[in-house]
Amino acid sequence: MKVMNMVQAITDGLDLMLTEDKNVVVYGEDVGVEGGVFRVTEGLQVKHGAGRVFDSPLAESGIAGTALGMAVAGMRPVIEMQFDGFVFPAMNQIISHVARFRNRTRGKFSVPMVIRIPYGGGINALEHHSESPEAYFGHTPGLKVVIPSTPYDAKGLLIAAIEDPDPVIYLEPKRIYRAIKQEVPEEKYSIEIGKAKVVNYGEHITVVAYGAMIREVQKAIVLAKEKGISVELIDLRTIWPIDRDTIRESLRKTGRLLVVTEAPQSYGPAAEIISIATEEAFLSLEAPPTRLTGFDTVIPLPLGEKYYMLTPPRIFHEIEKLVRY
Amino acid sequence: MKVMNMVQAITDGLDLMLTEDKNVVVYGEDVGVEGGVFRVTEGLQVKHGAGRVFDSPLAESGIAGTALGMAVAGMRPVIEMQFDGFVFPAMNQIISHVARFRNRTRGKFSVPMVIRIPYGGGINALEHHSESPEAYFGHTPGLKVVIPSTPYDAKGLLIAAIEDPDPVIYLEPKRIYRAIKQEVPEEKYSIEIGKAKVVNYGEHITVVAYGAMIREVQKAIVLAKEKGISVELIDLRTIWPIDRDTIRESLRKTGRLLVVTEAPQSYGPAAEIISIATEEAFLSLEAPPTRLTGFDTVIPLPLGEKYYMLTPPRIFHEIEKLVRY
Amino acid sequence: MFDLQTLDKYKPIDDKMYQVMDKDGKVIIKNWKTGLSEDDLVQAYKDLLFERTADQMAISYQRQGRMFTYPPNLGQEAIHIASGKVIKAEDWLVPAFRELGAWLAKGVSLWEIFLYFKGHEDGSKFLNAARMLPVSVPIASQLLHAVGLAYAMKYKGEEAAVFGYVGDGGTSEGDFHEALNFAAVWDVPVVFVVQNNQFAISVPLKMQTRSKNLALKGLAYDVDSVLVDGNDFLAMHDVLAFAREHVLKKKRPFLIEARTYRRGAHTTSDDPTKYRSKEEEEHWAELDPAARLQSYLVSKKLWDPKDEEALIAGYKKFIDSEFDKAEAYPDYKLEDVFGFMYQEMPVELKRQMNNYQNFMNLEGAQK
Amino acid sequence: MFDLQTLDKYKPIDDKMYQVMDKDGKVIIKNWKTGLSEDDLVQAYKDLLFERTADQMAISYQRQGRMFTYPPNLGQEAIHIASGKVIKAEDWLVPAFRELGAWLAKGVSLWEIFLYFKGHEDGSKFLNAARMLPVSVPIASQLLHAVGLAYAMKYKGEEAAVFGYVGDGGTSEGDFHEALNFAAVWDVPVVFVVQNNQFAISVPLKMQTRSKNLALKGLAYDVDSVLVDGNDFLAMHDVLAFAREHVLKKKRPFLIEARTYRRGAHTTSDDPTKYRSKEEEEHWAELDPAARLQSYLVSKKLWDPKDEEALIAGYKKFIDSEFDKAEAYPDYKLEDVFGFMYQEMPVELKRQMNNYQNFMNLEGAQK
Ligand SMILES: Cc1ncc(C[n+]2csc(CCOP(=O)(O)OP(=O)(O)O)c2C)c(N)n1
Ligand SMILES: Cc1ncc(C[n+]2csc(CCOP(=O)(O)OP(=O)(O)O)c2C)c(N)n1
Ligand SMILES: [Mg+2]
Ligand SMILES: [Mg+2]
Repeated sequence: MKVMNMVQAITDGLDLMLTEDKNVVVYGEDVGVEGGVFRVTEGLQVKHGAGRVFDSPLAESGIAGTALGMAVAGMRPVIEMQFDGFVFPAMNQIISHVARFRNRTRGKFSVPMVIRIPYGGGINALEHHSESPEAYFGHTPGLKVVIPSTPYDAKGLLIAAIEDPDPVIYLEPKRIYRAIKQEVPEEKYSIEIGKAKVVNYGEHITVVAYGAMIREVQKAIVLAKEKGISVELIDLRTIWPIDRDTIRESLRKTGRLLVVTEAPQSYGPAAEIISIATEEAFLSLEAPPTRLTGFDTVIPLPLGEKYYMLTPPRIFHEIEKLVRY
Repeated sequence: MKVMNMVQAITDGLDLMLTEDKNVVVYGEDVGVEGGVFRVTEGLQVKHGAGRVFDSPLAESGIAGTALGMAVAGMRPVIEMQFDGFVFPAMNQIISHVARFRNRTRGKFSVPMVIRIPYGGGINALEHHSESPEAYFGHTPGLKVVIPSTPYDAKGLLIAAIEDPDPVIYLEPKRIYRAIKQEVPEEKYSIEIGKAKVVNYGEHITVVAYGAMIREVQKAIVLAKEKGISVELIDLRTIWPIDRDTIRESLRKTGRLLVVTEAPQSYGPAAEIISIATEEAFLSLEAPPTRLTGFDTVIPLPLGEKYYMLTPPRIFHEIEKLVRY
Repeated sequence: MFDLQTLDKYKPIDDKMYQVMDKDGKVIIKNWKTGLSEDDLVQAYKDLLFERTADQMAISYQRQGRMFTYPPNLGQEAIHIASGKVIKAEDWLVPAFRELGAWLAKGVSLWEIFLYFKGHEDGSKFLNAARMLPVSVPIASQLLHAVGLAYAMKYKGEEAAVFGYVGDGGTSEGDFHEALNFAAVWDVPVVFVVQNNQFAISVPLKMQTRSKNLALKGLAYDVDSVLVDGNDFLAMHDVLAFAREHVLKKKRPFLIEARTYRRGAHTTSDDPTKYRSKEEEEHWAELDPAARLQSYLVSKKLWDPKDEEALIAGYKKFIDSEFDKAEAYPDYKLEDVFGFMYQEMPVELKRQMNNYQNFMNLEGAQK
Repeated sequence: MFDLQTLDKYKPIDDKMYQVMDKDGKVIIKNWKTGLSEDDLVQAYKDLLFERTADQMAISYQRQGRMFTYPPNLGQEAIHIASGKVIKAEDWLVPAFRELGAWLAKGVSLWEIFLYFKGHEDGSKFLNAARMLPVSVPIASQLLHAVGLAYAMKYKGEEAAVFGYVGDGGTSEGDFHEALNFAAVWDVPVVFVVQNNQFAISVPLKMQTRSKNLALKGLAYDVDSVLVDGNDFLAMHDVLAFAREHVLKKKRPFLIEARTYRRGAHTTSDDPTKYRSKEEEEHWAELDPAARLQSYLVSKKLWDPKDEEALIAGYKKFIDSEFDKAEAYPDYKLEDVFGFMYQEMPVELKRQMNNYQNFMNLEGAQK
């Protein structure tokens, strides 16, 4: 075991997989000599060579499209989109090809590739550096989408993603890249894709969240506890496919649901989770399943971000409202 | 009044706006001499000149990005994406710029442009020619998204879209391009963006749909009637922003909701509508709000499409289940 | 034969086009020698006739309503047949959608192609063509896959080239640019073949680019390039064979503009009379690749046109039997919709499939 | 002066770079004449000093934690100042994000730029620069906007050019390609300026493209292009002035590669020592555009370096006062989040805003 933050845990996972499997390559903008703008790939080029960890030209469609070619030939590319807002030039490759190549060829060619994307707000960044695009991927058949909320999960999910025979979008909540330190095993382990985790057991209400929001909900849980409210917190970890069982079991117990996600509200991740709740546990629901999400606006530049970001008091406010419903 | 199908109604709307407003231009792949692969722009180049109705090079990002520039300079470009599956190369321009330019510049520059996209399945087409990408746009703050289901609405919504000061995604349900004929006024009229329409009044259940699904639901309503079930059908017409009032009023009366959309299920349009239902009318709901949608799969090639497409019997089946709940 | 000196002589910037024979099949290069045996040449012509016959029949199956939209190949076959002769088993073929003869040479069965255009994904399995990607509909996007494959070949130390196809219209897409650039920067063995058939559906080349020719686009990436007469089988074969050697030796990409003409419609849903003239069509009919190769073979006494009728009649029988195979293909099953999205079907897909199955069972019971 | 003959002499394919002065500010072209008056030249130098001072101060505000990420301009100012001298009020300026001096010349107030980099959208309103687009972060995407603007200028019959900026890294994006191609096919008056500062963050040019130079990428679109020393103010001005005339007269695009060097960090969060050598930095320091213009002016007796200190001191005062203005800017309000997404706020946004307002009122009440 070694104490790591999330960046270190991801680096460690990449290093481990590069060491273990010659088919793994890591590339993207500035991931080579520079080690990535967040230093996630730091040291990997020196250790594994410039044929395996390297810079690409500045073109995201190119990065995603070439990775598909490599994956089809049996390699396991792990590519980086430098920031959330820069994955959009790659959408055609991701939606039209990466997600579909296996189906199009009836399984003749599979696409074992991982697209790493640092994402989310709260870091006082320039425009396009604070987006939460996960719903676009969740809505795209053929992808799996995972989002860790701790260093431990980050490494375990990354290894699972790289070993997965199908393409995985791996979203990294950059706001908590260095915020949480945790004991992380140095050896190999993986976390099953598609399984949520109950992070906090409780009786009165279920909160479903993932990524950087987990920490914010945990802070809200402290506020709730003071008022005698006991909250069950589910960390989805995989947002497609969603672990319906864990949500259903929890709702049968609590009867109340709050979904907390940073992405814009309309057609967003929270709507999907609420629909699952009504499908799985309608008769258990004692209050309207509720979403607390980003606005249907562009995430504001740093001076306005405070309005957009979901804070523990806002989360608590919704929890209380629902429990008192 | 003149009897028109949807293609003719759209052509008519384009013609009218080209005539009325010199700032309107129409372009895209094959829209000039060819008149579009669906003949929607047929005759317009001859009538309005090749400076106003023209072909572009084969590049969707280019089409969308240049239109933004024109719109910023005060023009009103109406561009065509040849098929649903070919809008994806333009996603970066649409998400990062078209949707945001007004906000980025605090209203100094607005982007009055319309992106026309024939969409949806059921036409025995090649891959990428049968997609329902509307959720991607509904989830993108800064856009309005409209979808007509009749020739009359098609012309009225098109004119509203072209006159709107903000960017509008105008999705054309190509499956019913020529399926419905209707009296359409030859003069100018417009349909308010953001307002749904109750297409059928009923008591037992509310069905929410749009586009080509309206006609399928109408067929299911006939089946339901035979069984004594009275269905209220709401045609959203605008899928962002959604007309919450109309949905709420209907649910207060019926207490039951079925949402029918062709797009893949997860993170899809139906989830948004269900979330709105639980937000607006939770206490009225007497059965779980239910979605009948496309699968979380690629829409199959023609021989497999029958499984994917939502047929009147399937819609009726869900209606009956819900009413008997 | 095409070699480095020839490459130097046909600089795209000078807008020179490599041609071996004139429109009557007469060789116009002094001391020119082919790299093909006489048998190869005859076989190439037969293959061309086969492609042309299969293509015509595909169009008629479509007209009979037994197949959906289909993109005809008429006029562009020399490119395909030459590709087929050059591309080795270990090489990768990355198609756009209009290279029928090349696919067949790679090992694709005609019934698979028919099955695909009848609307079944199983037609993309290409059971006997391991290293061939499926048809790629989103224009130019496949070129990036070609570059990734080429990276993999180099990475694994395999002596295999990648051939990526695209149309003239496809050169306008951003992905064309990114593919050329990545290939050049990464030094990988990929041959880009632009079939410049003068149109992208209805849009003529002059509205697609102002560049004098498409080969010179290679300059922007420092990629060796050449413009070649795509209706001249001998020239096409020379250039493709050279390109394969070149990319493998240099571990560098190569760009070929094959100038040709789509003599038929864009697809079976298209009507070219709307956007082009009879004169133009006639001009290109005179440059037809089949006629030119035939004339060449006849002049070399390698071929007797009298044999063609019987040959084609035999082809037709075979093609019909392949079509029968496609028509007799097992029905599309519900599991075919869900079963290939992922290696292991996720619970969520099982749930959706079961829901539908339950509905079908119920319906069945009701009937 | 740069004219058609000069254009012909500096063919990108020959990898020739247009330069007017050597590294010591000595004019190296025989019989060369500038298009600028002596006053203009002196003013240009002052503008350059102003940009450089503002840039340095921006970095230090950022270090003090009073501004967020900022992209320094050091070393690239000749391009910006020359642009500022050439771009007319009726022209459009389409920035990437590293052209500070050009923005200022266009009428942007320094306090707006500070406000923007402090994190407020109001800093993009550019109250006194009607025809300037905001900073564009997604690399190369803005070039398509430039082409659309140029189409609009031509469509409306306005005698106005569009200037679109991009970096060397930006030439790799598909949008670069599409923009050049659309501009060429549509015959519109846009000048593309590639600031080739040798790096895209840490990625050196040789990993971005294999093309000998970036100007020759224009050939792929039949766009007239030239490579120019971007650290040579006189050369830059010549070329930009020519380009403006050229695109307006010909209604055709023009491509300029301005070869320069980013002497500072990519942004204030970057550490260039990780990826480049001291020698390289020193080499380029000797080619610094400010020093060269100064030497030229001194040699012409138009400038006395002794005056600089006082001048810069004055600039600093002004810049501080502009920064104060930005700091004193009214607080960001909730309505600022919602109020500009659409011309009229849709009900759905009002609902979301009201919900939040209710929460804030409640919170306020509780405190
Ligand atoms: C991204 C994308 N946009 C549009 C289309 C529709 N489309 C299909 S073929 C075609 C023209 C292709 O022209 P070209 O590349 O010259 O190939 P050709 O058909 O002439 O062989 C178009 C526009 C598509 N398939 N993909
Ligand atoms: C589409 C996109 N991808 C990635 C980034 C992140 N990024 C910001 S600046 C930059 C490098 C730009 O290099 P260049 O075009 O040479 O401009 P320079 O910074 O040197 O002025 C990158 C990769 C971005 N802003 N947009
Ligand atoms: Mg073509
Ligand atoms: Mg640069």
